[in-house]
Amino acid sequence: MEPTVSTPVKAPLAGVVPAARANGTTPTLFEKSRAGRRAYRLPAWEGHDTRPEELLPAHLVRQGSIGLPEVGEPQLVRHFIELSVKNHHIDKAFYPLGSCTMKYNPKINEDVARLDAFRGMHPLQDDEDSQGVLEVLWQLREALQEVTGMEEVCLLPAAGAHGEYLAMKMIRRHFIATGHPERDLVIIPDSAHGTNPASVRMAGMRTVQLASGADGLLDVEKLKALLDDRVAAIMITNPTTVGLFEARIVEVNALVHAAGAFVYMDGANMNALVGVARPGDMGFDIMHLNLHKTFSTPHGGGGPGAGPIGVRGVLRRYIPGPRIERDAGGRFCWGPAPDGAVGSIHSYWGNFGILLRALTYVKSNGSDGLRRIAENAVLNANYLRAKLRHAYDVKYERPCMHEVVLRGTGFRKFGVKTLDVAKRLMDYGIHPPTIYFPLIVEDALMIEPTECETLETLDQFVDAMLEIRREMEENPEVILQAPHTTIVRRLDEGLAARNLELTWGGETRS
Amino acid sequence: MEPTVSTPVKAPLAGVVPAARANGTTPTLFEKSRAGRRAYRLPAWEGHDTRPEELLPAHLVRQGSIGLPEVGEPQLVRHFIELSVKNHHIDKAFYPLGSCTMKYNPKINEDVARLDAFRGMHPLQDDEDSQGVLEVLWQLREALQEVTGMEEVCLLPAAGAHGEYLAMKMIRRHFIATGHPERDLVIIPDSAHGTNPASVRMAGMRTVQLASGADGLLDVEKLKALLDDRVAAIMITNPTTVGLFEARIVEVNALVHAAGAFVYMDGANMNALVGVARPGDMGFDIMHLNLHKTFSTPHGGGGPGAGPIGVRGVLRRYIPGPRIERDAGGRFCWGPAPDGAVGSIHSYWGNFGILLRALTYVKSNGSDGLRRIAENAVLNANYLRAKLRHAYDVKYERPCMHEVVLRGTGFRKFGVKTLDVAKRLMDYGIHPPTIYFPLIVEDALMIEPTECETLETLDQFVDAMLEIRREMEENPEVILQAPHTTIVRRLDEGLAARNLELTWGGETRS
Amino acid sequence: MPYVQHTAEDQQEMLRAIGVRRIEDLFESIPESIRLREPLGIARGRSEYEVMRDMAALGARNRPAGALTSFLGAGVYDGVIPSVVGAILSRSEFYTAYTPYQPEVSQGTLQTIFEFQTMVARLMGMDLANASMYDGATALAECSMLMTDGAKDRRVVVPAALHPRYRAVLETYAADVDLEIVPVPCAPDGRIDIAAMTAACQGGGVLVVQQPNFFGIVEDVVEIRRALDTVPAANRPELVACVEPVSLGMLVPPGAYGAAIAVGEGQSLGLPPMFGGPYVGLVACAKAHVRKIPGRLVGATVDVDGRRGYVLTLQTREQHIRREKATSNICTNQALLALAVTVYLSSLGESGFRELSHMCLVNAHRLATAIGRLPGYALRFPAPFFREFVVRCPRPARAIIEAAKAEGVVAGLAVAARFPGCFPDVDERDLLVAVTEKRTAAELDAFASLLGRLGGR
Amino acid sequence: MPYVQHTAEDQQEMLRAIGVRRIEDLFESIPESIRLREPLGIARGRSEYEVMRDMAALGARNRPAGALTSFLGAGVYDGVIPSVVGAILSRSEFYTAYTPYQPEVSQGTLQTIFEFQTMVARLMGMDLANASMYDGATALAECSMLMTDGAKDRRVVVPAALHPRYRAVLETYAADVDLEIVPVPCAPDGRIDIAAMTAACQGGGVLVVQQPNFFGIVEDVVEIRRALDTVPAANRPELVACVEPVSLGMLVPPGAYGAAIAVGEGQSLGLPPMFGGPYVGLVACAKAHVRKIPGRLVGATVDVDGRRGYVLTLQTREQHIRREKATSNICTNQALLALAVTVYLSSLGESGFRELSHMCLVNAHRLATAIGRLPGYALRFPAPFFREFVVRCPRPARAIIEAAKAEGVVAGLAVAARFPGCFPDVDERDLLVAVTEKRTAAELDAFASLLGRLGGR
Ligand SMILES: Cc1ncc(COP(=O)(O)O)c(C=O)c1O
Ligand SMILES: Cc1ncc(COP(=O)(O)O)c(C=O)c1O
Repeated sequence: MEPTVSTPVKAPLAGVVPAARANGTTPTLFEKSRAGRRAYRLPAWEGHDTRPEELLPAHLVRQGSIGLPEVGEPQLVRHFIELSVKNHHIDKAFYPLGSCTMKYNPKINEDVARLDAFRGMHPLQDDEDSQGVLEVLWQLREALQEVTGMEEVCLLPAAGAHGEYLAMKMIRRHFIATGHPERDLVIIPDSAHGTNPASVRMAGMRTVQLASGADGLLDVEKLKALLDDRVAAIMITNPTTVGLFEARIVEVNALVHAAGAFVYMDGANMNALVGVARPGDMGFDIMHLNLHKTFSTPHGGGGPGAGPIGVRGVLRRYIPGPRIERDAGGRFCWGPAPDGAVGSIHSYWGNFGILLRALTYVKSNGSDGLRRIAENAVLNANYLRAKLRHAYDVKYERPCMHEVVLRGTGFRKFGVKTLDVAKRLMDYGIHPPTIYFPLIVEDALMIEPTECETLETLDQFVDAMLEIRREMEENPEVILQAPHTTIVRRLDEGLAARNLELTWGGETRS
Repeated sequence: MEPTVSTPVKAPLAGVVPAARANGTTPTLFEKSRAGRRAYRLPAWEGHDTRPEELLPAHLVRQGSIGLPEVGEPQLVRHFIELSVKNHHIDKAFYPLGSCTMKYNPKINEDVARLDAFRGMHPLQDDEDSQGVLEVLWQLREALQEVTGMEEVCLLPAAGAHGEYLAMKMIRRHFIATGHPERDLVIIPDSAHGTNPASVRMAGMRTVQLASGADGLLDVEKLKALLDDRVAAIMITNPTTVGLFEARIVEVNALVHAAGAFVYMDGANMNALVGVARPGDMGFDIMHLNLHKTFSTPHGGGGPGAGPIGVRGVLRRYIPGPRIERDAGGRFCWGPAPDGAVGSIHSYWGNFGILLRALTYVKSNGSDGLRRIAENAVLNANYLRAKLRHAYDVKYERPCMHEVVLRGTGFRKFGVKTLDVAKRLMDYGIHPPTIYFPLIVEDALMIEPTECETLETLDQFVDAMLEIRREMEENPEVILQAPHTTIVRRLDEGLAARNLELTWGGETRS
Repeated sequence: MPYVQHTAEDQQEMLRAIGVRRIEDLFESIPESIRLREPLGIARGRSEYEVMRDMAALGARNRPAGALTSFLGAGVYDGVIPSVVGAILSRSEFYTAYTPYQPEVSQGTLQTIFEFQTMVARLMGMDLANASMYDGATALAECSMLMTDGAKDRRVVVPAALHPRYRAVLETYAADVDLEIVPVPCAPDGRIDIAAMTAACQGGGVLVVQQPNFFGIVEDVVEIRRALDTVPAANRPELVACVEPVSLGMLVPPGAYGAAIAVGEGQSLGLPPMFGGPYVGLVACAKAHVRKIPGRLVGATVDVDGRRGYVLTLQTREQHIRREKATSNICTNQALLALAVTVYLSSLGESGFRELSHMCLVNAHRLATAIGRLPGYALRFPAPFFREFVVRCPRPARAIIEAAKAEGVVAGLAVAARFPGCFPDVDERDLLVAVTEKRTAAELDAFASLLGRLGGR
Repeated sequence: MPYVQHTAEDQQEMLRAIGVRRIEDLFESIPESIRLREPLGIARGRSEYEVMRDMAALGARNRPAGALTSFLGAGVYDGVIPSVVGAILSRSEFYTAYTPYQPEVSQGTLQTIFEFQTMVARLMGMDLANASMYDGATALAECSMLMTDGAKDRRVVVPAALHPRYRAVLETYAADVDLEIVPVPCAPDGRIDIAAMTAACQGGGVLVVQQPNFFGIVEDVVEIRRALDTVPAANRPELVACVEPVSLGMLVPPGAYGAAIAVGEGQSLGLPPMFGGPYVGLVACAKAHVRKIPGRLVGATVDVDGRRGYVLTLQTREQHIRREKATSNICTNQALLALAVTVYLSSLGESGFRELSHMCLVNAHRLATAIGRLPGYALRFPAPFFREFVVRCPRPARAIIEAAKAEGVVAGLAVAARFPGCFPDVDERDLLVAVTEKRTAAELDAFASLLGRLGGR
């Protein structure tokens, strides 16, 4: 009994949407603020009449208002809920943002992270009171060592970039300690993520770009040409950001080792390999994982994540302390790092709440579940590739790994840019794929479905892309002016950079 | 820097909203079901191969499929989240549904209700293991006795109507036990809520309607005429459902007592009186409260609530057991009810999780906070009354209590019905007030703002009502065809009753 | 106060617009004599932090069975609750909305109720189901009242092994109204005495059959139907089945044995025990009785543009329209718990729900067999059972329970001690044991050996 | 597996569309030699119920300070967390979205970041703030690196009483790059030795001032500014203030004493201690330095229809565009924790936040005074403090801590034991005590008398 939609053919009524709501924007809390309002009430205390100046030097006591908003609790809740429903998110619909692995965030992970037994732990408590949290770190380290095939994992980095940075510091420390400070050059493939070169520079080393081959992979000949005694390392993303496995990786790693340099793996794309192949077995010396990608910890609107690194061989001694040790009796404690190790890069022991969720995810999946992640992530990506390769320009002809990259060149002739396709997808209720990355694919559209989507969702995405392809020919204007159904349309990024209004300017109405 | 909205004057583009999303409806989970899919995984167990027929008589073992949907967890979450955002709710915007007291539901109450220390308690555990839950019930009972001025509160009823029913059973039991079974008539004011007469009939008694006076209050003369030796009780809602206090209540109660009958108070409108006046002091014998109204426990899409009753005097002995007692040592235990008490009306001890939230609310407000609730609920209602009484027809000229009732007669001349005004308010992002209740006000519009709304929200509601009033004259069609901005518009209730499609008819696609 | 957001200025502005000087003036219609002049005799309000500490301290005085290895059932089961249930129920969109009176802005709640009605109806093997009742006991009581409404002499035939709390509520609803409860004894094996039942069923009204019954025993509902059909149609009572929903994964549903109405308690479908509530009463029935059953109903329809949508329907049965002629006085029901059941059944799905039921059946029989081998122990009733059974212990059940508690085990229910005088065939040695999907094989074996140890002394 | 939703049929249909027989075939580009043939050496997957039991069992092996009466601070504070924070953070709309690259479908996240930037800037008394850093320590380290970027000899003048964990991270970021850390000793009263500081500040670069410092002492930032301004402009280092945000309710903000950049740790603004993270690094600066600071920035703008909206801006500073010339490599940051801070500060509001700061100040001084009167006890440093202070005990701090733990009290931090060799003026008798708004008057008095009792033995 599926009723057909019959849009009544009547002259559109004037004033249908009341002016007050036409705008659709939400005033900031500062504009809603009213002096004297307040949501949270503090516990009772004595001493309200003790003036700060009685306890602090008067010239160091803050004068004047801070400008924080003053709202009641009901108004505060409505404000943030009204804002929240403006977001696209994984629990709303398809979010194929390439290289970000926007997979389902299991709800049990959130239940575990709400346990007071973990939330209430202070990082500087005695070891004897911290046995539970120490074992969480110990168990996750063991599991990630097994997944990566690396000898020792360090859970300190708060994100992938933070892990890259630590790895480069360790490599830098090694060459300085072994008398080769001149080895300060890191080879970066042109398809690498921007954090790679940025991390190298922050670690005080130089970068040199390595052009990829026509097949989208490392150009071994060009690599050989770059390998000299100034090279400290090469950072390889495998599978690459064009979604292809570096088939000659073993050979490449051997070459780099022969040249006296280390091989670093950007593990952001491990969703394609988990349970199928291990970086340790490929000869990588050091790598990072992104737990908010491969291990489902929530992306949180931009973070927090976690970027633990896996290390093999000589670089292990540079892993920052303190390290967790287990004594004969099974008791856990912090132990010092060997002398000369790189110092800490985090105020305490990393993003523990995220590591906690990752361990829960590992236990839920187990060895069998982890393998199935990679199998279905790759299956889904290749299914989209097969369904779209006729209507869109797929740069590389071989099966892909966990993501497929389309080229915008295919539809330039209709005057349509990749950005326009991205905006039009919003009208189909789908979050656009990553666009204009990797740089080596012209006007790239990077689609990563992850393993969690149903066949129906993949087909709906294919239908939308094919429909947009038809619109390019029959009604390109509808794409060029997209999106039409969102609350704001094509915001002026140039104006934002010129005005630089980074805070609410007006006074808080007090 | 509030930008003006300039709607581009261009010919509307065709096909702007993709067909797939134009419909806006969400298929049921049964239509999304795919055989073989499943979200939840059960703990490991042995004996999968033991056929049910080995442990049960074969003819009693279920054959064939049940027809439950088969979906994965990510799809299930997206389904319910997609449905959830179709709802209006208190944390979204103003919800002035008269007589329902749609006040803010504090988040601390939800945190307390999530504690495993309460969730894990089985109702039949020994008293010694139940000291915490028993004390919760004890403390709430004490507090509600103080709020109502009644001698003893029974926390058993699962909602207001359930409390009305228990009270009527207790009154019925009293008259039978004292040899007056013929006293089986209950006087019901014509402004009373439908649950009142329905509860009386379920308790095996008869009802007679008492017409309200022109002032919207009890007509004392008409009451006297009805009071005879067949009358068991009168059910009085105070403040009445037209939002006015029964000024002659003490006199009325005395009259009823003199006639040998009991006075029951429907306490649904206690939000106007809490901390200001107490039913016990007005001479009421027995009453109910609605914790999901006055005490902020969440309405849950229609429930659960709780309708504890307060009892004074001779009726106390009919309160169902078991009752909580505290021994000299402060230990709590269940004790029996006196013989002849009315039996239990709930499988266990009432909606404990709701009672738990109500106690948390009482502690947060305290005596000072509870009084401020009534003060500001009445202030807000009178403010709306003052702002709307010129544009709309307010039936009663005196200040109101916690709700104000408008009459639809005022705008009949524009061909606009109360239902149309309600539908138009949706376009302003506001949940319509209660309509066509109480029955004694023609085409009623019952507005209850509660104490939790800001002045700005009240002003926005006034602006919307005044704007709609203007539209009645300038553009009535926009009201008659409202709502325009909702996902469905004016559903065919007649078709629903004729088709009676109460379950998804199709096969679950397996 | 955090929830009242007015500043003093706001209040002044509003008093000016109303035309009164003080808020107190707005209460003038309340006679002086009954206006409170002192604050209520309740402590003053406190901060979130202080209130949470109080409530957590109250919680700490409990020893929840949920935190122990629990075999305590008797109608409330310590079942698994998928994380998605709490994730969906904690959305403001669901828990802060009210009854969907205005369909255009309540399609979320209305469609979840429509899906709930579909799942309950299919579970029960019936045509349709309502939106929820307070709990299983009131669902049974109200439906029994309604099915006998208007009959000359209103009779409800009730088996002896009906859950005592359900019997108490039914007796309360029947008291002081002309509704007669006709008890039917158990046969020696703990099942309904079908001959006595048939004899009692000659006067119309309703026959209540609880499946499984309070002892966990599976009644022979096919035999009961057969016996009932021997009664002349004019006098034949309608069958009201009162079922434990998880058993419906294994047992023939009420629709298969001619029940006019099927009721049940939905607590075992994803709700925490929470010391007795809020739970959710399930009501399903054949199409013929749709206008008789209590509670709200949601139906599908289309809007002016032909779009599919859902609305409350057949409201003419309900109190806000039919007032004293309504089928029930129910207004606020257990909607949010019905949503929890809907999410729970969707999460388990067809295969998961059947596996859950199968798992409980197999594990319960594994435990029963192990206990049956212990010296001094025996199954009290030889009849088939689903996941609950009565054990005749060598010592009073209370003693066994006390001793087991010391080892973190809640052994079950001492039926005679907890419900004195309700069951003639049960004495102080009888322990009602329930097995849910939480109990691991190790816990089952450990419990059997614990009973063995406790039996000896 | 619950999170992979494909049935076998789905997979077959997809393999057919791709044109391969088995999923294994899709991995052909991976050389045989490195393809795993055995499952990973990790236990097989388990159900939610079993995993939750495992994790809860791990939790039960902790003895969280949060459940005790805790005076342990040292940069991580046991503060109150309004219930609204969890209510908002648990919405899928916020926690399952990612960086708002596509503004039309991310206005919720973008506007909350804009409001976060406004609140942090106003708190710090600065022009603007970024969207968040990993934590306070990396915020300090990265900003110190950036402010000295391109300078001939990069110098960071660092006071002795800087938090040792912050110092460790700063030293790590400075190691193996040409960044020199110039230590400045404390004066006897525990504050910066301003003369030594001025001497060390003659070579440009950056001067770090932590307010309050690790001992809880309030530095005389006005005096520091004055001393700094005596240095010739060409050599004068930029001032980087590293603040504890709650102190900003009482103390003059960094903007008032000429800080170029203000950094801090946002944990004390509504985040649980959670064994060290995730926390949120705060960065605010004067308009002049906007292009230097690391991290994301959100700016206001309008859309094609003139509607106000928000977008990521100045992305040219960031790694995904400037690659090796970016101001920082940060991509994923601590966005959800920034949202928690935004909800926390809105919930307390202007008056609530200042009262919180005032309350901690007063309670800390009440406790310090009481301890000061105890025989054998004394405040180690006579300087003014905010809500944390060092107590010179009559016995080793470790012993005091052990004994207090037995009575459910976490007495504080044994500085010398926990950070050996970091602080010359501190020895094993010194106990760092922090007072948060959770500590009631009764707990403060009980703690003082407990110390009195423990001091005696
Ligand atoms: C290929 C690749 N490498 C590195 C990163 C940086 O990881 P993070 O954002 O966790 O710092 C990303 C993140 O998007 C990425 O996609
Ligand atoms: C005046 C009045 N009385 C009684 C009731 C019945 O209360 P409940 O819905 O809790 O059964 C209501 C509910 O809306 C009401 O408004």
